[in-house]
Amino acid sequence: MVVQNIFFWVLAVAMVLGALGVVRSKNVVHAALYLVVVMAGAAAQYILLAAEFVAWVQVLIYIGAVIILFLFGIMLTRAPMGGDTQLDNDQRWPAAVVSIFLAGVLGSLLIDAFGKKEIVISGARGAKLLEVGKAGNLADSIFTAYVVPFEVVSILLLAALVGAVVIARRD
Amino acid sequence: MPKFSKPKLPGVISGLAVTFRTMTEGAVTVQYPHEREDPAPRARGVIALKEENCTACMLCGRSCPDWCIYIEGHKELAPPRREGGKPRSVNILDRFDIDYGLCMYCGICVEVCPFDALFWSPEFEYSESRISDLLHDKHRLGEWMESVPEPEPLELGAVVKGKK
Amino acid sequence: MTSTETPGFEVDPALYSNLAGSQVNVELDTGDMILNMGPQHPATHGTLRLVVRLDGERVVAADPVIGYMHRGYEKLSEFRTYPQITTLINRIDWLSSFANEVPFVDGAEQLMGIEAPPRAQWIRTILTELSRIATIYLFLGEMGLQVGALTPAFWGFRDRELVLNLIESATGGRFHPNFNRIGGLKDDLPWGWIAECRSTMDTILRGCDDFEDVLVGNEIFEARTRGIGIIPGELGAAYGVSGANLRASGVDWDLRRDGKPYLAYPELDFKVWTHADGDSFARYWVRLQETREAVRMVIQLLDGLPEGPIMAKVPRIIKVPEGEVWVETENPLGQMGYYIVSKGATGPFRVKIRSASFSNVSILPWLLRGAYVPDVVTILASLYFILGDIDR
Amino acid sequence: MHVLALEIGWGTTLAIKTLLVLMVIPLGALILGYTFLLKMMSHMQSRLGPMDPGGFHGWFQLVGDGLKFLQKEDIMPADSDRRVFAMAPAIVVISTFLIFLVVPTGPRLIVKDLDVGVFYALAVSSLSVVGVLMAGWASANKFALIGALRAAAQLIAYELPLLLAVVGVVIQAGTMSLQGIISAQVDGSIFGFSGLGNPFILTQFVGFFLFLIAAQAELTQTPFDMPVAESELVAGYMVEYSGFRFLFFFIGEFGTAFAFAALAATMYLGGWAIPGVTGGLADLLGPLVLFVKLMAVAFLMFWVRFTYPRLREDQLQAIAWKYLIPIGLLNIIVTAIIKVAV
Amino acid sequence: MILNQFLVLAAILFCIGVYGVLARRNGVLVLMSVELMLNAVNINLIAFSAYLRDSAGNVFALFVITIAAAEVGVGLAIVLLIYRNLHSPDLDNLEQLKG
Amino acid sequence: MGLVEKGVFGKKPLKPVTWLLNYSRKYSLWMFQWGLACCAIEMGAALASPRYDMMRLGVIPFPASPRQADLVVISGTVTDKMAPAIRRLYEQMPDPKYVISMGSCANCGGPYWDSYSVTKGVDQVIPVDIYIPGCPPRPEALLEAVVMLQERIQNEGLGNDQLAQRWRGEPIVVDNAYTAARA
Amino acid sequence: MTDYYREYLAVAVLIGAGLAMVGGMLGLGKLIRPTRPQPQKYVTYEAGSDPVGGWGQSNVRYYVYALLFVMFDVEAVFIFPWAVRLETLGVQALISMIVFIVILALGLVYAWRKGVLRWA
Ligand code: SF4
Ligand code: SF4
Ligand code: SF4
Repeated sequence: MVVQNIFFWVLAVAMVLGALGVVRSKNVVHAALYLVVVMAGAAAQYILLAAEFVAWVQVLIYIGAVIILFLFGIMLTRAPMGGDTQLDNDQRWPAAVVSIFLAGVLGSLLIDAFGKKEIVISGARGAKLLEVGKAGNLADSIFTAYVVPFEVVSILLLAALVGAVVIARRD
Repeated sequence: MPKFSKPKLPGVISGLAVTFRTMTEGAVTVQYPHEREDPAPRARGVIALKEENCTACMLCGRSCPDWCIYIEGHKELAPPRREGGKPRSVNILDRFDIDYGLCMYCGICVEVCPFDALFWSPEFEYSESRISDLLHDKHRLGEWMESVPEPEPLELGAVVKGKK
Repeated sequence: MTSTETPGFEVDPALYSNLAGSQVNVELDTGDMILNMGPQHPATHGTLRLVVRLDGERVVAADPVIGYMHRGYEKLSEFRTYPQITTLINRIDWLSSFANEVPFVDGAEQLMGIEAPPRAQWIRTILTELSRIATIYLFLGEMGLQVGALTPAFWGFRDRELVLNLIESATGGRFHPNFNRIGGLKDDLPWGWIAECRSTMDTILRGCDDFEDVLVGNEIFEARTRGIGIIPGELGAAYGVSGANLRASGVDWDLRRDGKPYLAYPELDFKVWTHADGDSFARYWVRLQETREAVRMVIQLLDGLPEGPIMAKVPRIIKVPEGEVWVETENPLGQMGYYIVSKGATGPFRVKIRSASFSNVSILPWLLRGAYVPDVVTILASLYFILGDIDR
Repeated sequence: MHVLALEIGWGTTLAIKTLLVLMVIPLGALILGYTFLLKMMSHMQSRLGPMDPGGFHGWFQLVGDGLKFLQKEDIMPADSDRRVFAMAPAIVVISTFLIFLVVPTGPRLIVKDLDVGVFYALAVSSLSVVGVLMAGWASANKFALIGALRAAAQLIAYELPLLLAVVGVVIQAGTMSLQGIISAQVDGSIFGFSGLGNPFILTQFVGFFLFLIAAQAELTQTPFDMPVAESELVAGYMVEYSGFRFLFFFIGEFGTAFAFAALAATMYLGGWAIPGVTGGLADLLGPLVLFVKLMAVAFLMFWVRFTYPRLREDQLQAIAWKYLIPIGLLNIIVTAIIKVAV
Repeated sequence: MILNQFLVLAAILFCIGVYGVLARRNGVLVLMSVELMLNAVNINLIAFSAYLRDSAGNVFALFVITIAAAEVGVGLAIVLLIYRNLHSPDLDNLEQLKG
Repeated sequence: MGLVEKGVFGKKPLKPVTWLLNYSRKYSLWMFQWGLACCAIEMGAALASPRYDMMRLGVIPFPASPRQADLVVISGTVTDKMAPAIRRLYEQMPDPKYVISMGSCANCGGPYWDSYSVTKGVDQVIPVDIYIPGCPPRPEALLEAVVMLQERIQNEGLGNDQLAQRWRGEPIVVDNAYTAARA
Repeated sequence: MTDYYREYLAVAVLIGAGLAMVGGMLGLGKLIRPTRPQPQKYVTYEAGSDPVGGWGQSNVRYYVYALLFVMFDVEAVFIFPWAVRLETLGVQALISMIVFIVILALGLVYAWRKGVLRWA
């Protein structure tokens, strides 16, 4: 499936550049916008992987909500127009070394772990794969296998909400 | 505590009703360039000059709050009315300009003129793209004369004076 | 005299401190932000400039910068003759021009000891009330516009046109009539004017009902205006606020009734509307009622219009004998007064103009403290000032 | 897909459909803007609205505006953030474009009938918030910033009622695909009577009104037009935009109005379907039917817009959180219970 | 498409995220970097889910997204708190809060 | 760089193109709402009063910000304190832009010709296309002025020079030929 | 499978088309429109007076709104699949979802009580 691969690589490059933008940008708001690029790219990747519903959830939650949250947060903490040099601390190089090293390790591990395993997207198995991503199936497995985590999530959200409200309001 | 004139269904509804009614009632627009309604006869649109009445006495010019009337005249000897009489001296009007760029349309000049040489015309269509053209000379002012309406009759109970 | 001296108001200085102070609480110390509203700003109808310090959406301090429309009336008046001033002062409060002429001419007449004939007085009263209607009617729509309802504004203009037609067909000027003469009027009413006036009055009344349906009755409008920009009666009076703005704060004070009698008002029976709340809604409501009241007055006046001349005997060249006089009237926007000093020349020696809006906006800094940006607009609109009336 | 009985490859079809969408959006914006914003408003104010442009009742007005904005200078304020400033309108417009992907105008007249249809539509429509914030921040203008923040806060606050309202429909139809929803309405029956199917407005009227109100807010129309409230923050987040970039916001706004009206018509009024018409005929009539229903919905929206004053920021939030969302949740639960019960 | 494309991409994103977390001092930016890492995780989950044809991966991706949202909420709230007290969103001068 | 100034490769564009472009600008005059004094109310009447309804002529009073405006009507007294703001707001409008000066005050000071605080005519600050006499001019007068302006826009030759000059915002020189002839 | 990919190819194409249109229009505009730099044309518009310094930023209130929104948005994410499959899943799913909703509603109630939804 060459077409999918083309798409993949385009997106992949875009995402990596976006990610670099996030960590290197001199301007907080720009960083947030680069993050949008990464998110959108990820969503597209999900679509390539037939995870239709999750992809749009990604768009709705991440781009539609989390980014907004970020932007609000930024504007609350004074987003200066133009550059702001105070964004990085003095441990850039160590950080860079660490992460590159990590990348190397992970990469090699993955390569020899999974070698050339294919994700089949054609024929009958492809059709089955298509089913996997459908909202319905997610519902099935959530409400059969994962009911407990589901409820736990709700509790967690509640906790987060309460906590955040308590922190954000000074009363 | 004030009370509203009529108790009513929730305002949000009645409001909608009113706007809808207005929509159905139709517009009251006068489509100006295509059709036009004439302003009231008394409207102070532009000043018209009846040149033959003007004796260049400068009264209007002097009482104009904006000093926007420019008058020049000279005396001439006119042949006497009766045979063998003395020749009279009459004032000839050389220049009578009103600067409508400056005029504040107060009407004082029209009132003070002792010889009924100035009249109000309700005309208003004389915009210009060069401000110098807003200075109307006596010919231009004379042209406005035909648009001067007759003074209207007065309302009941009014005491009709001599001068209009 | 200004309304501060009107009997019966002592000001409790505490009002300033705690009322204002209690309103401001800075939520998150994000530093203030300075916002320039005006000189060109749709909300300040005209060229008022408001420098607001905001915290979030909260006004910490507001500072009206006036003078963008200052034209130096008091100086100009010293170089003009009385008739010329009469036409100039039309343009102070340009919405109710006719009402501006009345007190001045009245003052000059008092100095000269002339009394305008009754018919003139009544016609003056009619035209004053008409200009009151024209002014307030505009407000009734404009206020809607400022809180976001487009449509009423257009209705405001629609019916106002009829009133302007009346004024024009009588005086010759839609805006600046210059109809008063010292000792009477320039001219009598044209034929058929009274009938037209009656029909117009009906239209106005219907329009008022429409406003009541669309705005006063509307829950959203109430939510936007109730409790917004409350002026306590005493404080308002202390600031010199007058007219409907003061009456909306429950102060029952109207020069047409309580002042030195002028024009035909003593013969009229009319109600002075007041409202207890003193908030924007009250101001709107009071003005709405005043419009209706004005219509009632006009009807009365039309019914009882006396016959007779409209001009008293006056010398051709008007020279006002030496003397000083203070005349004040209840204008659509509030108390308007002239202090005329004459040295016997054809023009006054000095004219001091007391215009309503100037005092009305002087309360803004106090009023706006702690308000939200959207409310700033509501408050500005509900105070209803005319720039020319502020800056002169 | 067959058009006039001749076979067209999917690629060509896609191209054609894309072009159609490209045309539909400005067109829709034009139609709504002209019919309601100019004409209907004027008449409600007992005026006439544009008459001269183009001769006949000013039909040319908005076209002219478009052409004019082409000729207007394009100003970027000196201390604006140029790239972001330039991108913002594009994002808004595109988020509008994407909605139309799933709006069906006939049994086969639809670009793509995604399985996650409604969800997708709402997801992409939520993108515009980012555009708005970008616009407001990049303008480096205080009016713009406040406007943008308000807009964002409002848009997100009212996105929830939108979602919740839709859930009711999804429960009833058992699918998120819009075609599925329509067929569910066509085949549906009210208490056994299936004469005209079951337009969900009958069973979901609560949802319908939630949707309308929320849509009104999403479109920043009165009474929810605080963000672009001219009379106080001069023009909200658009204040620094000139020329065509401004026009994009305009198109975005009215295009979205068009889209939401279409969604409402599809989900609650049965979309392109009219009882008894099927197959090719439906394909022919579909667009027309949808258009009529859509205009009806839009009329409601704009009628309210021209009548009401605008709410204040906090009141607007309060309405969303204290009334609409709880009601929406209740609506969901009730619908679900009924669905499971019967 | 082979599985590894996605896994390696995820790995790279993850490492960039790590770098961000280490190198950034502005709290908001640190949170963004964390988001990067979480996204990487999600890509992994989805990829495996596709590889094994099992919705579990998708479901967990959903859960992760949810948690991520919550985490950002609280995290930003904390940053705001810091900002409120120190008038700067930087995490380095947290020492000032000690003692 | 633009068709309107230079024409296509220095040549004038085709007639129909010119016509269409002019026609669209002619009927889409977004008017910058800016009231200064009494005249502003008459301007408001021309815009908002259903009796006149300027929108008929394609004058749209939407923009509250100069960035989207094509036309500004200086309606009323221009004080020396106001003049700089007027200049700035005019310059903040994107080209092509037009100015109508409404009322004696804006034309040349009007009733305040001898006032110490009033600018004697707005054309000392910004170039003016049409002067409307009156104090205040009737709303119809404003409509007439708009029609005049529209005719002018329709006849503008795109890509010709004196137009470019006008758009460069060079003030209109008042030629005294008329007054000279009289003296 | 290919159909599935084509659906999303359509999305991609649409985005591309959108961008193309935006770019095209602006390009066309660039051909036609004039550019006349004037001294103050690029000054930030602030109602005619000089822009005063100080960069504004929002109020924490907005942040809390956004927060609430995120939480409920997430909820919606779970509701939709549930809504699709409600029929087959039946009562058990219904109950667990109701519990879920109620728990989150508690959060809303809490925020309400804390007066987050009010100004000041
Ligand atoms: S109307 Fe008044 S200003 Fe005009 S010329 Fe006559 S006196 Fe002068
Ligand atoms: S117009 Fe009348 S007042 Fe003026 S100069 Fe002529 S005669 Fe005298
Ligand atoms: S020209 Fe007359 S009406 Fe117009 S602003 Fe000046 S004084 Fe007022």
